[in-house]
Amino acid sequence: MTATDLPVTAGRKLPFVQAVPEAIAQCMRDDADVFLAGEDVAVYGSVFGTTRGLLDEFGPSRVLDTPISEIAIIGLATGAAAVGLRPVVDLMFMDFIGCAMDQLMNQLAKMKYMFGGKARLPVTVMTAAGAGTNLAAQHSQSLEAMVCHIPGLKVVMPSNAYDAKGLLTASIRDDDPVIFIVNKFLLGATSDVPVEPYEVPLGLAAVVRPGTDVTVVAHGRMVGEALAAAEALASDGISLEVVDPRTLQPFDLPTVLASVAKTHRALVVQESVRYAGIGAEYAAQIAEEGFDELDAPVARLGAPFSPVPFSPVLEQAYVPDAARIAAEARVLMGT
Amino acid sequence: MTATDLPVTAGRKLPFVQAVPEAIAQCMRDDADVFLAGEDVAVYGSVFGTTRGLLDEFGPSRVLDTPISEIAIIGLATGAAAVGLRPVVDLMFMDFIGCAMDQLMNQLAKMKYMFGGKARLPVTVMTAAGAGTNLAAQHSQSLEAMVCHIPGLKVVMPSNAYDAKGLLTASIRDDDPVIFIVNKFLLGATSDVPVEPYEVPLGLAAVVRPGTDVTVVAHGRMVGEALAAAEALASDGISLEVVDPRTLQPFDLPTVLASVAKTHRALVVQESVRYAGIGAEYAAQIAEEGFDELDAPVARLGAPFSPVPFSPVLEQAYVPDAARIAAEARVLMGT
Amino acid sequence: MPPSELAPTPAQLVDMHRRMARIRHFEEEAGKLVEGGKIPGALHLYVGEEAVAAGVMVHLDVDDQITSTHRGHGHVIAKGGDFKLMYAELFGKATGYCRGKGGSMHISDLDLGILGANGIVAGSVPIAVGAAFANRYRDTDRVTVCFFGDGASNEGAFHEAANMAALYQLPVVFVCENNLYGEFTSQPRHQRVTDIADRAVGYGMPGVIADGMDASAVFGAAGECIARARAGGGPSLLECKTYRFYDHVGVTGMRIPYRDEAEVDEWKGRDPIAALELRLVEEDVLTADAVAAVHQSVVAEIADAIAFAEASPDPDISSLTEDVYSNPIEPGGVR
Amino acid sequence: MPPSELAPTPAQLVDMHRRMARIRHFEEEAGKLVEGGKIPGALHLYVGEEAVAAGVMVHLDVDDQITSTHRGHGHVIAKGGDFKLMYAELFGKATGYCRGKGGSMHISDLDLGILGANGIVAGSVPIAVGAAFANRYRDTDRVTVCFFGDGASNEGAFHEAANMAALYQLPVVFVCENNLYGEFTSQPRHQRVTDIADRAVGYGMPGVIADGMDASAVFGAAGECIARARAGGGPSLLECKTYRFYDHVGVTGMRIPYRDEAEVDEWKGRDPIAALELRLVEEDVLTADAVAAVHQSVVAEIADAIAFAEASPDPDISSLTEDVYSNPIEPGGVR
Ligand SMILES: Cc1ncc(C[n+]2csc(CCOP(=O)(O)OP(=O)(O)O)c2C)c(N)n1
Ligand SMILES: Cc1ncc(C[n+]2csc(CCOP(=O)(O)OP(=O)(O)O)c2C)c(N)n1
Ligand SMILES: [Mg+2]
Ligand SMILES: [Mg+2]
Repeated sequence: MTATDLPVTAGRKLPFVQAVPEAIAQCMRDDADVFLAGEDVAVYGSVFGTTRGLLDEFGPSRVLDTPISEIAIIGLATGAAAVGLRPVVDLMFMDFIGCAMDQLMNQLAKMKYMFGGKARLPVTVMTAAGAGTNLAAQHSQSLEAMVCHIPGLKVVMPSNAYDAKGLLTASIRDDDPVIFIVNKFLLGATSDVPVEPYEVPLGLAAVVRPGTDVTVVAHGRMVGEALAAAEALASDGISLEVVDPRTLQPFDLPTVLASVAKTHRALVVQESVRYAGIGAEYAAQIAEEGFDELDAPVARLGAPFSPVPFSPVLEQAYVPDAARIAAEARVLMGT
Repeated sequence: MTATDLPVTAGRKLPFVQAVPEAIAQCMRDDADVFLAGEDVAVYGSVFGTTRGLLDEFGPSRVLDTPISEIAIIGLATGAAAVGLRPVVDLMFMDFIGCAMDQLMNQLAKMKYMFGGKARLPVTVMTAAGAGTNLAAQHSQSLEAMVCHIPGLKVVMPSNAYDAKGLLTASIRDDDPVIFIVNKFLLGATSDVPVEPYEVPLGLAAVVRPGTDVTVVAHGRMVGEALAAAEALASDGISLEVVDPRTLQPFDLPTVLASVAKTHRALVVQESVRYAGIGAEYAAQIAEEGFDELDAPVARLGAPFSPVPFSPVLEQAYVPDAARIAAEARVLMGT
Repeated sequence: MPPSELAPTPAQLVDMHRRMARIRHFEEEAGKLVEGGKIPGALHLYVGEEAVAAGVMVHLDVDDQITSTHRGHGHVIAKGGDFKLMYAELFGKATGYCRGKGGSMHISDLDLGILGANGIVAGSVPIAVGAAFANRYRDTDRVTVCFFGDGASNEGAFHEAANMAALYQLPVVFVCENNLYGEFTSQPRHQRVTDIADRAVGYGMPGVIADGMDASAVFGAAGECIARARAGGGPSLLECKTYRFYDHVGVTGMRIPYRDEAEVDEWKGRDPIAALELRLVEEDVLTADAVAAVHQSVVAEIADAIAFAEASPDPDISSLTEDVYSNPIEPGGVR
Repeated sequence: MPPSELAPTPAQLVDMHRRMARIRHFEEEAGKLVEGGKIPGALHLYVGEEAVAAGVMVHLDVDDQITSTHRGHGHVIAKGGDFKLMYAELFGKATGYCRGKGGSMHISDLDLGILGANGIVAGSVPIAVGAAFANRYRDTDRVTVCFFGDGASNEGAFHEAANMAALYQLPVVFVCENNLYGEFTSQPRHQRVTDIADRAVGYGMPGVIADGMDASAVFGAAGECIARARAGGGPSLLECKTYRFYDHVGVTGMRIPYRDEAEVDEWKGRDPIAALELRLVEEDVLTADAVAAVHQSVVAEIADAIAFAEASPDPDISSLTEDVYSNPIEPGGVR
């Protein structure tokens, strides 16, 4: 299956922030086993607005506000899934994942394996990553590398409203635990989103802009920055191909390699801290499997090795952007 | 400073498990601000034996058994350090790090930065990683990649008793939070360990076996496996150079690059899950900075993408070993 | 709460006795096998605490769930676990409950409503709350019982789960097996309270204490808590005062003294099985011969089970990476 | 515990009043600045809760420590925080308390014994225990006060820290600011208990309730708890019933209704500053003019501070990666 087989859009524009609750609502209508729980997801509709309206439609037995208890939230999902439900739970800011990390990595992710395969754990954990909103070190992190390192989890991160709805639908319907990461900077971004339910298959990257000179592998907010860089470089005759893995684990290496076979250069971009970021895995895989295709070392862009600063000027320097992507691409091209 | 400047050994053999408490004891004698806390580190001397004898020498006000409360243990260290002490705390199995992850990543690691630099947080967190002891999925993980991704922490992992004492001494004396990872499989391994206090500098890799054909970058238990592979291949005329980063973050790239400049081939070996493991970062850095030196793609070895199984036969197949390292090296050599 | 007036019928006494004898012999044999080096890894034996598992489980149906701990064999047996599959799992064999992937600390059978032993202290407490939530969500009258230790009551996971269960008034019973030690740390050295049941008031649920060496006392107290939960009356915290006769791990452990011989002897003098048998015979429920016959049949069954386990094959290496996912994804999104 | 008999002297009443007025005006102006888009990020205003900070802090010395929350300005001000450095930090300027790296949620001054505001709910509770440990370790009579909310009392971090503090009998006072909401979830919707002080019994420490709208009541209760801690009598849990006049974030928030206007009005009718001023004048402690003069001087000081902050420079980009480590390591182990 390739990106071009995806359902065509129905011409309706919808912002990311509304694509998320639409996916949840459609899954809840379809399947009485789906419920939603998290801090302020019910009455308030989430601090991000990503669950607004769901309490009204589904009522308090299926849409639950929880105490501020991240351990218990993931435990709730794990236990409920182990006896047959299909929980969707929200961890609000991804920075809070540390509070629940044991339940995520040692319980939810490992239960099936430890029990010799008997458990089925269709849990979706939603959480919001990303900097750029002046919320400082504990409310701005992109921690996808941590969860990608945990066998038993799957990890997705949409870069636009269309993928958000389709990936979330696929995540909820999937029989394994999926970490669904929203980049909070993208919440207002609008795209064509079909009204009917659809899935963006897990594990399938998208070539979001074809090009010939450099393959830029970017996810989340960095996809938009990569597209902007591509636009900027186009006038200089440098053509970027932008590939969005969409599912961060497992990684769709074949799609990326096909691109590299064309461009012979790769730049991996991530918003998170570069050191030991998921981009290192992508770069390593590309180099391992695409070595003979590469005319230059795989380049990586990411945040410097520091917490996320509060000051807007520092934060802007912290997050990779189109200009830095373009500059790296130029270096790769030797221009 | 290079590896050869390190203090010479005094000819005394000491097992790893005794090198650890010797380092702690010497630091505690030197500095009244050093204390030790953790689950069963006092009366029992740790389930691994790595704190045995310390209660007797230093008494219960400096060597404390804690409740089973990993969050509180890291909080204890962070708060005590912030007001001037130099805590050493033990998290027992590294698998339990998920319980304390918020305190580690959002508090201890970020406090200095968030406060604009004022805090000094000389905390050492000891923990035991590694498979091979038939303890299954929740007592066998090597999770160094997770902590290496967190700015504000430093991460070390000795591969032998000499480095254990020297790195732990350096960690305790260092003014930043250091995660000191013991591989439990190595606890019985003996090496020459000087009686007097000494430091193995943080951030300095060691070339543990010189060679000419392939640079093997390995840490923890994998160093011994790499040395065994080197021994096995030597008779076939394949010469491995084994480099042990010792400090996993920051990574001593210059030492590794110097080796690759000689061998033109690199194999990165880790015991942990390969996907998004720290080896991906090392491989990516080597490829970025050493691209022109490389005759082959940087290869990586690690555990497959599954939890650690209990069954001894499965566990043995899970953990990379000398045979697999030798086989990979042969592939790199094209033989 | 006043002591329960609920008393077991003669048939229930016999039932409990049989469960307790099954646990005792299973554990004694397992202890021999691990000391003899025939079972790999670590075993946490339940000997001495049998009255708790039996007194609780006699109230449960196969559709009710339990969650358990690292000291889980007794719970699994009392809930109906199969000796053959249990021993095979302890041996790490392909025929074991977890296909050899779990071992002692993860021995489990979802079909019997056993949501795991658990290697993470208190790790299963939030999971129990999730299962209870699912039972209520589906409008069943199933009850979930969560076993955990005195040491576990100091974990944040316990706190969050207890609060959530009380808030949602879920059908769960928290059974704290207070055996006076968390590993090697006595209760007064890990918490300041004497009665863990006192914590219940902080969550707004009943707190009950039972003599965990007396199957009838556990029967009564557990029966009331379980009936209340089944009737929609919400969760309870039941503390059973008990004692483990052997070391924290294995039979004799490392022989580092951390508890008084006199204390051990005193508690051994309160052997719950001997006490129950005295009563069974005194009250003419069973003859001494009938009691002996119970033991004989269990011993015979165990010999068979061990033979089965020993004769069973090791798992095939190909199973190493199976059971990680229900819906594995091939690279490129293809299933 | 019976209500405290400790009463403030007239001078202490005046002192508390001044602290409360300083908080109120600081917050009102900060609220305007954030609503006007002049302060980036999120502010959690303390207006309405001033009596708690003032009633506690009047007992503390600069050498005593506090830990605080996301709603931390009031604590910092009452502990002696400098308006200029505070506003500068809220603006993200180089002259701010955290060099612009922290912002509202991390505003802090270790020199004043302020171990951070904290963006992680309950994240600072274990840190307070660590500070208290250090104070006792060094044989000082310093006390640490830990502020946290009703919502935070459901976090595992609170539980572990409270248990550890009680076990070690540390000089710490846990002050729960129960403002009846955790974000948008009312207390009865996040926990089943009415009095959070009831949780104290589960840790073996005194639990005390005070009217958080009455500075004298807080003074009395806090004074006793702090004196007990200072005298070696161990920790206490002090619950102050209070209310925030504005939204969870900012002044008016998103205007999604989650609390009754009537409820808000009722609590505003109990304004702690108005109540204290009534008493000050009635008891002839201050004239109405003297009260007005307090406000005038604070207002003037604030205008200056805001001018200072606005005129201050943004941080230099070069500071982005400073302050991560006390002992930064260059690659290759060189410092
Ligand atoms: C999170 C975590 N911390 C520490 C341990 C190590 N550990 C295993 S059992 C145990 C003691 C548990 O005590 P308790 O809950 O009283 O149960 P008991 O062993 O007495 O049955 C500890 C500390 C663990 N397995 N998980
Ligand atoms: C671990 C964590 N979970 C969730 C949040 C999001 N959050 C910020 S403030 C808040 C409410 C805190 O309530 P409470 O402790 O009562 O303090 P209050 O805001 O009422 O002062 C929440 C849920 C967070 N910052 N940290
Ligand atoms: Mg115990
Ligand atoms: Mg509150």
